[in-house]
Amino acid sequence: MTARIGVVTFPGTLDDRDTQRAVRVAGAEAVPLWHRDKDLKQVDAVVLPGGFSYGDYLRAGAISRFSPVMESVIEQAKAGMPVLGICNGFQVLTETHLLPGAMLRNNHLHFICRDQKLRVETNSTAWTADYETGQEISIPLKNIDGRYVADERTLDMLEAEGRVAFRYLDVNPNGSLRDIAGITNEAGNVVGLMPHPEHAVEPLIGTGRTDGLGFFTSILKKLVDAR
Amino acid sequence: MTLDTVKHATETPEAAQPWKELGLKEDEYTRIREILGRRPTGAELAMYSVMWSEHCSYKSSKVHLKQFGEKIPENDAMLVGIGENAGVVDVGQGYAVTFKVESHNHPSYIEPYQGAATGVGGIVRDILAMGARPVAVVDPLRFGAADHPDTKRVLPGVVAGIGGYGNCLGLPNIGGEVVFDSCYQGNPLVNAGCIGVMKHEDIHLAKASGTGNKVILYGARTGGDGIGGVSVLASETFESTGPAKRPAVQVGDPFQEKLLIECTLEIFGEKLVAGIQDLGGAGLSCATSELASAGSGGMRVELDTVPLRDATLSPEEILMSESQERMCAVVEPGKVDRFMEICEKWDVIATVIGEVTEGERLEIFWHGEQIVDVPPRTVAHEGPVYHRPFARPSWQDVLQADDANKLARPANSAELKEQILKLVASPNQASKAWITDQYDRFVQGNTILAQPEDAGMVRVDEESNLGVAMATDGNGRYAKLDPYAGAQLALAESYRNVAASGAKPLAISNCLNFGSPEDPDVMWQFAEATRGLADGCLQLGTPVTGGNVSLYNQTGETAIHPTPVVAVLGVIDDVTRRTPIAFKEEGQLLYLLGDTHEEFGGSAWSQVVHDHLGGLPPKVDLERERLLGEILISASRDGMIDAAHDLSDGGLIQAVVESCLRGGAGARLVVPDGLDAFTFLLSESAGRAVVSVPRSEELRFTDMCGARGLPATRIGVVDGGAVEVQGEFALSLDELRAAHAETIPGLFA
Amino acid sequence: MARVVVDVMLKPEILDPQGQAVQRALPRLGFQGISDVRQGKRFELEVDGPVDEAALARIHEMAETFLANTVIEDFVVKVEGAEEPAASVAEAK
Amino acid sequence: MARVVVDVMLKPEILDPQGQAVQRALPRLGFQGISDVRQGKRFELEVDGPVDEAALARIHEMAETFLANTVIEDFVVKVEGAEEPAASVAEAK
Ligand SMILES: Nc1ncnc2c1ncn2[C@@H]1O[C@H](COP(=O)(O)OP(=O)(O)O)[C@@H](O)[C@H]1O
Ligand SMILES: [Mg+2]
Repeated sequence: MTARIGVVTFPGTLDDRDTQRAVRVAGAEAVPLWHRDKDLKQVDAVVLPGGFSYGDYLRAGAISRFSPVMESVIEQAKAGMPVLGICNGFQVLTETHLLPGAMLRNNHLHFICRDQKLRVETNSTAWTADYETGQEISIPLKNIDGRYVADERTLDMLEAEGRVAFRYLDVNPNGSLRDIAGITNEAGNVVGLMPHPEHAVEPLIGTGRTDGLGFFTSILKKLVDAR
Repeated sequence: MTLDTVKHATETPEAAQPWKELGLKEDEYTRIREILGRRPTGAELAMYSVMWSEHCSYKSSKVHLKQFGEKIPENDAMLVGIGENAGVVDVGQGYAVTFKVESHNHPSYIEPYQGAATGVGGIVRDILAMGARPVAVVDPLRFGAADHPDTKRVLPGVVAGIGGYGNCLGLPNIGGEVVFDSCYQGNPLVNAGCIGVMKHEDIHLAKASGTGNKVILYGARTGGDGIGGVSVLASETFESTGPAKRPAVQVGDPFQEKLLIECTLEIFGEKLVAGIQDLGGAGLSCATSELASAGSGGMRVELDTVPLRDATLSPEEILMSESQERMCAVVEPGKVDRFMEICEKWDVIATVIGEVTEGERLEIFWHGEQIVDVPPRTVAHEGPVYHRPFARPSWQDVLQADDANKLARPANSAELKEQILKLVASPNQASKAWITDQYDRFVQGNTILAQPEDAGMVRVDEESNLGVAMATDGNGRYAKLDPYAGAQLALAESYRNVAASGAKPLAISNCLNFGSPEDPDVMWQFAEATRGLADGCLQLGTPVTGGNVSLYNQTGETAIHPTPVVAVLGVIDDVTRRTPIAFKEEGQLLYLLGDTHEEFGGSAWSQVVHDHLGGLPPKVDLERERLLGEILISASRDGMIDAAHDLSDGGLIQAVVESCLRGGAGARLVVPDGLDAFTFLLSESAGRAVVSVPRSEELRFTDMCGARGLPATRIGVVDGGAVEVQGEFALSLDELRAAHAETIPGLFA
Repeated sequence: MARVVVDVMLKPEILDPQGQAVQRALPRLGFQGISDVRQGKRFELEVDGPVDEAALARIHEMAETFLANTVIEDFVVKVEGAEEPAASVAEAK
Repeated sequence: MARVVVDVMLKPEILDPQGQAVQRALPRLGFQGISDVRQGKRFELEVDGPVDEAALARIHEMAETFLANTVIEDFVVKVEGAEEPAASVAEAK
């Protein structure tokens, strides 16, 4: 039996179908979850995909965070269930305070879509075990509110605890503090990042690289091993 | 306030009406009175005036557009032709593809962000209304001079608007154009295209049939936006202080449109609609009259049931409002509940506003009183038709006699090198990455090729790897020199771009951007361009499935260059065989396909180096284009080439530079016998492409070209870190990249 | 140094999707009784020198030509601390 | 019906690129003498019923949990027409 990975659809979510595909490509079962349902359908892990939930109105992720499905996700995440937030999903996770900090408008004020180089700074999270710590990968980045900010104390704490999970390499595309592209919670089960691993799981598609597949194989392995 | 009911109109035949302010001609107003046998009510007048406008009725262009239906090539692919929201073609395996390009030029000049954004929103709803899931967008754009201050206002806003809307909808932007020319200074062209995919059985049409079926309006509430001129009606018809003049600008809500897409697709999935129409220009007037006109019966609408954002709107204004993100569906009574449930699921407001009736009239009521009673065909499909006078402009001969081949050419290699560097860095030839990086090209996870490739390509089926490709092209400079040839060159270039990506061109859509039809010069350009395009499509076997006409693009007396933009759709059975433009593999051989003549009329070189426009555009040979296309497609399918790039503005050197920069490899070129370096590098002869051939495939490839009679000249090899033309000059990739990449951000960032 | 505030709001007849999204979310969050929400922009300008009539006239012009797009937006200029809008309120043109 | 305004601004220590972009553009447009620009959001709420203490307390809570993200933003709640901030936070008027 394979792992069941939930993929949440909020109104305005865009990358739900791609994320489901990425989950399938990795060999797991993708379970669609609807924002109005508290029921997580007994999934083993949840991905909050990218997009513009509620149009990014007010602030990215601000309205979605109050949806019924998030009540359950927050509860389960605190109990240890693996949760991955990609782009808009990461924004939702910071709005819920499952992850610290916040995302602001890119420093150049434009939406930016590019193939972005990252360094995986830790492989001791639920979603990065298949990478080497220090491994460099390239996956698509696409957002307008991608600049990670937190106060100095929080940033120092993240660094000290090894919770900066991904850092931008070559160029910092948006002015993120300390080049942070993604972070994890203390327990390593909740991870958020701005770039899009789900767009980099098949050769030919997008940038033609498969550097993002490791996110989905990592979680699959972890869940199957846990059985 | 007295309501101008049908009864009231009958009783007050002599009441003065503001038909002139609404843009109607006297004979048109007279005709409306004849059709109705009385004076129109205010609401009827509003409907006729907007539906008989140039924009909605195509009254000046119709007689010329007819050719697209008459000169139609044999082509099994066409499933739905001109006349519907968008044409539909068969791409195999049970899939159908619908696509179309539309203009949003004037609104984008007034309010660049919202004008462009709502342009994307409108074309996406057209595609959705055919029953398809929108899968990609493209955006052919034209602006005034790159260094003009107003371009700094317009371009960033337009780009942000297209990105802001398209990105939020989750539609990858896979292509388009950015052209600068001072002729577009007061008239930027913002065209937007969309591609949608469905199964054959899911095709939906805009018609209302089945007496008793319900008419449902769903999506955004109706507000006072985009009403513009119609508010004169309100103030003329009603005494005292009529509503404030309503804004002509519409504000888009892409989030609402995303919900509308998902909701509509779910409704299609359960086969709940009998007919469907998007609301675009002319709002409810257009949707109700077109649905009724195309259907078998009549329609009755209770206008006061329309959900409003602004309670002070008059019935005329409600009919005219161009509030975005709305659709109108015709639904059997037994399916209404389920329809409503799906709308509720997606937080989409839906309201039954009327039903299909037995008769043949479109009847609209306001608080129980009848304000419209018209035969819908006379509103929607039987508008005025003009045979506008046209004549070859007096200046055309002088323009053509001003031969670009006589312009001073570079005197030596150093000058040639300098001019090429200048060309590569010129706004029209420079990299548009600063613009296209503001568009999401990855969303939906099916993008095979996107900018800066020759054509955009998306996968349609994950199992079989079926895909579709699209390119858009148009060269106003060529069209100005010769509109007939210019339209064919636009077609040829777009066709070539699609073929270069490895896809087989199937059909086209177009967006015809011209000046005022009341100017016989402009009308001649239009007549020539449509004739050229229709003849060209017949010859290439690519039918016109639909399109859009935008007239009155001019500032004062001065019209823009005639700018027919052609979008070619192609199909590829296996996307893994697609051909990118990048030169990557050191040692691969470069072949130039096609013939090179001394052709500089309208060229990028003549513009950048001499600021000149004159002479004749490159010669068109559509048989050659077809042959070139076939070779490019076969070579891609059989793995004979690793890269291909079509040649267009900027000639061979521009293509080589782009391919080298894309792949990160240099090229060593040798000027072939019989050509001088200048002509070899910079001529813009049509029907050409450059390909990168693995050495192991050289013989097979040249044999194929030889056997089929396509000239293929070995011009060099992929090698090193520079573009070197033997005996002439070398330009390092770093130097080229800087020249190519820095211009646009330097102007607009 | 003084602070001048320019508030820019969409004209009342123009669709405000952001404000609407906020308003629709409120009941779900347990906040009742808010019948409409409009969302606009607030600019806080630090002005060197005195905020006299000339300065306000300049700021008004700046708001009209740059901070607001008067095709779709209205604006108000206020001197921080002042009780009344300092300069004019821009009306629909 | 009364109007309550909530102004939300980025905390002073947070980089505000929108404000900066505006400020940098001003001299090019011929506007001198503006030494800093910050750009924030303004919410206009139409409140059904009286705007009493209880209502303001609720709006304050709404601002704190929803309209502003207090990790990065400060906010001020004002009753339209009132001279003092009705319920103030962090920033002085
Ligand atoms: N506004 C735009 N939106 C999307 N893609 C664009 C836009 N402008 C240019 N492009 C893309 O940039 C690439 C180069 O454009 P262009 O030089 O016009 O191509 P070509 O000359 O081959 O037609 C193409 O992939 C084209 O689709
Ligand atoms: Mg090309």
